[in-house]
Amino acid sequence: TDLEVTHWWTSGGEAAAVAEFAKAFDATGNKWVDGAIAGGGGTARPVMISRITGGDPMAATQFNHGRQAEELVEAGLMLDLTELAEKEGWKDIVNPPSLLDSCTLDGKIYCVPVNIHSPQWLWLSHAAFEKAGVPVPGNWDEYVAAAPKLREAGIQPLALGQQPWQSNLLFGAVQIGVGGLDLWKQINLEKDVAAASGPEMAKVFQAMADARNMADGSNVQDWNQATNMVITGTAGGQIMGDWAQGEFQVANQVAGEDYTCLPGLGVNEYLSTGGDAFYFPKLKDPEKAAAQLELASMMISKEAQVAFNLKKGSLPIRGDINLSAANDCMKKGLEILATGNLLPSGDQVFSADTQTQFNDLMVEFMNDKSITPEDAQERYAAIVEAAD
Amino acid sequence: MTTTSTAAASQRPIRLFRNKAAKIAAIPMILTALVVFMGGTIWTIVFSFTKSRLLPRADFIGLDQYERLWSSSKWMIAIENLIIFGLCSLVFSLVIGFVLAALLDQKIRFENTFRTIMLYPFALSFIVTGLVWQWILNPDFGIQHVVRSAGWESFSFDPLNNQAIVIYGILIAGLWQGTGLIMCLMLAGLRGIDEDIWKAARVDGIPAWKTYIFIVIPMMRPVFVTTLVIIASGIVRLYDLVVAQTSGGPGIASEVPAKYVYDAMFLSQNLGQGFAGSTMMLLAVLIVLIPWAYMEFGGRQRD
Amino acid sequence: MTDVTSLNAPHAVTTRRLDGPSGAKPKRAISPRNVFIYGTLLLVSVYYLLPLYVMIVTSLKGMPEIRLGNIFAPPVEVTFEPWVKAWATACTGLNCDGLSRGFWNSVQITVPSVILSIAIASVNGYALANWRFKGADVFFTILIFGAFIPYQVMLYPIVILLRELGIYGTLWGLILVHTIFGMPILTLLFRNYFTSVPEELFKAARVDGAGFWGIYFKIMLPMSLPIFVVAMIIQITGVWNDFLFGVVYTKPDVYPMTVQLNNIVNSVQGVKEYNVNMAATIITGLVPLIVYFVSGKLFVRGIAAGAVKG
Amino acid sequence: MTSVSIRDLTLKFGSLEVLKSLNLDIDEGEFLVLLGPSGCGKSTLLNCIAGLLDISDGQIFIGGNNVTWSEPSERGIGMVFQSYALYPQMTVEGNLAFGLKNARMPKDQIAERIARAAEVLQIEPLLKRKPAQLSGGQRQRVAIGRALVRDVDVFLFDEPLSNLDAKLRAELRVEIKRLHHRLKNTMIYVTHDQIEALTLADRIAIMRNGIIQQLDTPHEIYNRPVNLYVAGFMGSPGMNFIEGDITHHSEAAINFGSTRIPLERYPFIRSDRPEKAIFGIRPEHVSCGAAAAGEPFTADVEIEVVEPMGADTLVWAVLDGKEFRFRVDGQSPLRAGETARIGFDPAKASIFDMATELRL
Amino acid sequence: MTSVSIRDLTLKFGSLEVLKSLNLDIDEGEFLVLLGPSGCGKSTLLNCIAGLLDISDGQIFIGGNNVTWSEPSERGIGMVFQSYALYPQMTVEGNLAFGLKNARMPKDQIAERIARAAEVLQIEPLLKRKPAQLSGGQRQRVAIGRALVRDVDVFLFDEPLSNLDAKLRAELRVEIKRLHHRLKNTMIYVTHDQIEALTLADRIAIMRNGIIQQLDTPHEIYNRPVNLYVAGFMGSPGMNFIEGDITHHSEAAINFGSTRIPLERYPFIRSDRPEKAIFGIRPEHVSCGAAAAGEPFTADVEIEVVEPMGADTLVWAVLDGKEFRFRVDGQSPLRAGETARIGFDPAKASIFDMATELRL
Ligand SMILES: Nc1ncnc2c1ncn2[C@@H]1O[C@H](COP(=O)(O)OP(=O)(O)OP(=O)(O)O)[C@@H](O)[C@H]1O
Ligand SMILES: Nc1ncnc2c1ncn2[C@@H]1O[C@H](COP(=O)(O)OP(=O)(O)OP(=O)(O)O)[C@@H](O)[C@H]1O
Ligand SMILES: [Mg+2]
Ligand SMILES: [Mg+2]
Repeated sequence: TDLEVTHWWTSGGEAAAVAEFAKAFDATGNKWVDGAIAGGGGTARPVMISRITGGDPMAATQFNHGRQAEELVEAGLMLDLTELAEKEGWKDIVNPPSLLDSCTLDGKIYCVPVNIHSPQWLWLSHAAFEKAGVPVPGNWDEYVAAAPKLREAGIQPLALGQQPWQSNLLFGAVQIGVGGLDLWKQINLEKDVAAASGPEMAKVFQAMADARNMADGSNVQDWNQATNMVITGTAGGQIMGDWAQGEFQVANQVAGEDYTCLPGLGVNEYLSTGGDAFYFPKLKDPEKAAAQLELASMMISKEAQVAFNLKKGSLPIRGDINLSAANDCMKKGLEILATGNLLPSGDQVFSADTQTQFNDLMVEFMNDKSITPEDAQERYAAIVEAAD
Repeated sequence: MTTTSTAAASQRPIRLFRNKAAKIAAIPMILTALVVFMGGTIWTIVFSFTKSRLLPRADFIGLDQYERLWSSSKWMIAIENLIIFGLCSLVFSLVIGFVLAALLDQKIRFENTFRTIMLYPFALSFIVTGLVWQWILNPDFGIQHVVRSAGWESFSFDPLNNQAIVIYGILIAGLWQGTGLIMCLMLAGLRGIDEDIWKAARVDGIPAWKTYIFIVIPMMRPVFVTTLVIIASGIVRLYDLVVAQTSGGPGIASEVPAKYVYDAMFLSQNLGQGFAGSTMMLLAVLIVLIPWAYMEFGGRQRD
Repeated sequence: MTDVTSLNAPHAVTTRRLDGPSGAKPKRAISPRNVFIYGTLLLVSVYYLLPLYVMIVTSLKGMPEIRLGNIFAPPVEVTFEPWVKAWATACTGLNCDGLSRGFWNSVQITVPSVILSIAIASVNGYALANWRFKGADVFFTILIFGAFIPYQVMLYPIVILLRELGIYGTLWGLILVHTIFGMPILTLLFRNYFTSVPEELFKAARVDGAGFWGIYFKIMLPMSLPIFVVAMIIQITGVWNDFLFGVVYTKPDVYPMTVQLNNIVNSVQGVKEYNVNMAATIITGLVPLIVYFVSGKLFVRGIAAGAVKG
Repeated sequence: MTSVSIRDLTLKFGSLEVLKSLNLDIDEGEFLVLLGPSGCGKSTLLNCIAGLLDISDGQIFIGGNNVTWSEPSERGIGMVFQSYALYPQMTVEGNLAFGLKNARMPKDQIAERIARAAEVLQIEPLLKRKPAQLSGGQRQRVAIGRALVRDVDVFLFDEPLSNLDAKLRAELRVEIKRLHHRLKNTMIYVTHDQIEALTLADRIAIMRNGIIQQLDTPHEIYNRPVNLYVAGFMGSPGMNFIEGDITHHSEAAINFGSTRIPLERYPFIRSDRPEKAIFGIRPEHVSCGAAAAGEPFTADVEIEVVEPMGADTLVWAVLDGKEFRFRVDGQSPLRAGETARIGFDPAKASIFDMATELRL
Repeated sequence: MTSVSIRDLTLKFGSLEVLKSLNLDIDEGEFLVLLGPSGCGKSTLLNCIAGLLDISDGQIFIGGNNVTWSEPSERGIGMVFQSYALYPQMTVEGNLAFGLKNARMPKDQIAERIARAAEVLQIEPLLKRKPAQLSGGQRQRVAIGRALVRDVDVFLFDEPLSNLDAKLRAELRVEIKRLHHRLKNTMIYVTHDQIEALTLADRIAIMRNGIIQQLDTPHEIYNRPVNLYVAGFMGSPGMNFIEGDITHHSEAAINFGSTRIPLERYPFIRSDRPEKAIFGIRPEHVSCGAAAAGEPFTADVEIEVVEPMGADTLVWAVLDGKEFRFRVDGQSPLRAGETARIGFDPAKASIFDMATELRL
């Protein structure tokens, strides 16, 4: 049976990863009809939502799991996977379990998590630091200290793409790295406005101001263009999620040799575990519905998880697989995963609406030097207060 | 008279059924106008008072969405940008379009060639336009780079990466695409002006520029009105160009209302907020449109 | 009284050539006026042609050359590889057949959309101009209002509408959407054009017993070539270049070319392959461009006939 | 028998009442001309008869049938428009055939009708041409032909000659007249050219502001206008009007300045005599020089302007302080600044009540 | 003294030679009318004089100065256009003042000029109105006023009356004539209406295909046309033309059918006698009925159509197989189908060589 799958994975590493899924699914005798839409979630999501509400849905679609698809589920437009999940015992194999929780509404499971993404990584280029004549930093503070040297050497200290979510991702990493776990929990989980406007948070915003200075002059749009600057050594570093790994891999670079990755900015080694999940809109054709279940089952299968995540550079959602092929960075991630230093992702704790507000605030802050850290903090606190 | 007394007066037909075919033929238009445009608009307005998130839900919360809209700095920037872009593109489109049309109207050689050159960008999509100009204005490859590598090191022209002037960078591309059509409209208008007016002005010894400003332009009012409608509708809809060129950046410096609405609806998954934004935009459109409709239909019946 | 013969024989006075200027006023090719006019036009032409030039030049260069050189420099080594890649092998997700698979989809979408929207809009314009019934102006005003509504705003209501009509996701749904959104401006054009057709012609046809459709097909249509060309150009451009509706209201197997273009342009594999992007851009824009170049003259004529009257 | 009857026809455009409760009966075979200044409602009336405008009130009968609400094509009318309104993309033949095809007439019959009309109008060689390839006069004939083939009872003409130059106009005028003699259809003809009206009409209806002022033969209208308006409207150069007082001492007379025009020869149609009246006399009814001597009234005038018009000369003069025009022969030796003796017969004059402007 | 002189003027549009080596001298204060059919180059000539077209060859003098290359505004001319070409968004006053303001004339002087022109043209009450609020005749006057205020030597009129209706045309014609009497400027007036030409002109230049056919007084042109073209062009209804053979047996005569018109009274201007000639006689030079008896030539004609035109009646008849028109009094009792006796004096006729079409 032909199943149409929409997603916005179109960069090199992403596409290679998707190809693994497709291969595996085609091997089951079905056919993966690829519906890639480039331009990120902003371009793709309206298509997905329109098609689902328009009554002509695709068979499976990517969402960041979390609250993005909540209402579609509530509206009864999504296929209930509970039966399959129980049969295959997803509860036992999915690690961390919060991933499956995000797919659960009223005790029913509606999505298949396929990977774990953690955004709090700092990627550093060995070549760049060599050129500037400073050792590769081991944490955020060293990095900030090295920035002027990088600039002198004509190297962009920090690469940052223009898209709003990248600025917010940077903020998230700085928040956990500089602010620490407690502060993070108070704000993100308890929505504590006092904490958001407190002195601890002020430090975070000071660090953001540092980052702003370091990112000054970075003109690229897309995240992987920024990553490419790190790969080619024209930028010292980038704060980006673990998916950047895929780009290094495509460029044949070796972790520890050509580049260094520092989870949690090398300060507080916590990772939040968001990720991508697939949802399966309800289809009328029973044959297709059966195939949808096959697809879901395939995605969570061991082989597919290994193949997919190796290509994508993300972590698998199963604790029970052995990623011996994983590289240095991935192993770091797996270690943290094993120690349980985990946080829920932004998509899980805040609604898309609030997330967008954060995006806007951060991108504005990162691009407009006239906004003081204090102003930004005040506005940040206001968004936290209004968050639902 | 024989006729009056004998012939049975034929019945006056029911009004609704006069010109039946015309009315039937107009049904698609009527449906579109009523169902799509009116219906869609009303639906939008109604749901702008709700708390709709991903899906429209009749969960009324009064004016909350509007309060948030107007307290959002992104919206304010979007409005500001729209005003700047709108005014500039209105003025420049009209001025450039008119000047070009006036130049082409001088009985010049190669008129066709020049006209085609100016008009062809109109055939391209905003995506393409945005892309090309993003590329040309890119400080690392484009004009700035070229000038600098030619020796002028301090030269700086990077509108797309400079918050303060990013909207003008978009304007450059917008004008590139749109002025050709305006030029065509103006040219058609100029050609419609009575030759004798020009002759009269020459006999009166009035220089050409004065003739244009004091006589010809005032005579071209209908053309300007049509042109204004076309330009204005383009301005309100400005979206693709921004997305293709800057995605609203740097920061949020080049946000525009249509993008705000789109983002609110599909990125933030906050339909209510998006609808509130749309409603404000529609309101602005009405303010532009009502005077036009009045001029079009109010003043005279048919000429 | 003048001597009659004087008209045929040269007059005594007229043979005498008086002093002063005589004959055609001397015109220098390089007068300040001409320098100004042609200078300005050439300058402006550079502005208009620059992007096209950059597109073409870039699309013929290899990536290394692009990275090093200047975007305005002509290619040192002309390569058509970017074109081939853009057309045939550029990847989107898993599909690596470039723009080619979108091309026929675009044709399939454009042709019926253009035909249907022009058919409906021309009938509307005709009904509005010649058969003014009560309330027609009201509907027309609403229609014009529709010209201002940003497409994004209507995305949702249209989804609902198409769903209720049961044509969501079909080619017909998309065609309908294009028809709806093309209607305001096209109707305006047609209405203005038909208004400028002498009313007597219409009356004569009525006396001759032609009805609504008879007049439309036999009288109005045959004399509306210029405005049809304008409408066609506008609509072909609009539909062909559309991305949003194409992607939202259809399925991957009928995605238009612009979707592939967007995918090629927005799928960054490491560095942006500007040459491929530019080639893809040109290829995508080729159809409307050709339409323009071929029928540009009629376009201006049609604009003059249809758009200018207020 | 009446061919066209109009009863209490009222037509409004919005709040503007263009035709006001208008009544008109036209006999079969009659040539009726509607004459009036621009904007008086002539075309509107014609369009109402043709069914091209929906009337606001009243009834229209054609050939005895009430056609008030019939379609234009069902009324048995043919119409010729000022701009001819030929279908530009069809050949002449196509133009002629269009109405017949619409009526689903068999092909051979259509061909026959076209052949007959073409013969009558002498446009056989033109049948394959398009309108753009025809001269003004030829177009005009085709336009008539289009009405002709349809074999209608009533022909409606809306200023069919006003787009032509003077020479052609004169020729076609005669042709239309000949056509009427031959066909004997009822014809309603709108014009604002009085020469056309006078030469063509069996009867003329003079309109003003949607009201018919006088409906009569050309001769009556020209010589015995019912009111001041009609008198002034007809005739070019226009009638001389002189305001004066009517006196009845021994005999009726009209006086102005020191001049007294005796009216005993004037055929009064009313018995009341208002004090103030307007005396009108046409320039061509005035004699000059030797011929003036024999007239019942003579006077001296000063000549202001002499307008030679080829066949005739129009003289603008002053009669006792009032402007006074008269027509003399084209070879006349009169010069501006001279004094001339003129005379006329008051029997040929028209006198109007100054208050009501009606003929006395 | 000549006011406007044109020497060997040639004008080409591309390869089309519209004016061919044209010479023309116009005296100061003269009223010259350019008359000719549409497209003969009248407007072109006027535009050349005004400097609105760049000539291809030749010279133009105005008031003794060579203005061949001067700007229109420097030539001392004022021009009135067919469409008036008033500036629609300015008031009448603005229209009049615009050219003066542009020449930086002091305000009070402008006001004075406007006041004077307004008085002459009687448009004082209209000064504050916009052109759209004026009637055709009023617009016309304003257009003249625009030329008037500039105090020019030469007025150029390009069919200034052809957009007006017949009545207004007749009135304004007289006004223009009066204006000329008062101002005594040189005026060059283009028209294709011969009545206008005859009434207004001191001299008429009849043009055809860019060549002046005859330049003479209205009287001469009307009565002694130099060629067939001029003869046919002037006069409405047009001259009757009859082809015939000239014989010289005892006395000169022209023969056609069984009719013989004696020509001994005809003032030949040439001595050669071609065999074939065209005999032309104007309809108004033909007498009918009793009056015919006294004429040197008489004949019987069959009447075909009678066109009453108010003051006169035009009769279309057949004379020995040829169409023959003549004019009778408006009250004439002639009916179609009757036979009438007509007569005329061949001295009033014009005879042309059939080959060269020149007057004999
Ligand atoms: N469609 C219309 N809407 C409103 N008023 C109209 C319309 N058509 C005509 N009129 C008005 O009706 C009046 C009569 O018009 P009509 O065309 O009948 O005049 P007419 O006598 O034919 O004039 P003309 O000699 O200029 O053709 C005019 O005042 C005109 O302005
Ligand atoms: N701009 C032009 N280009 C080419 N040919 C022209 C141009 N203007 C006029 N002509 C031609 O020159 C000839 C004379 O034109 P002109 O306007 O002088 O005629 P006219 O005597 O004024 O006619 P009308 O009485 O119709 O105004 C015509 O054959 C016309 O087609
Ligand atoms: Mg009319
Ligand atoms: Mg002319």
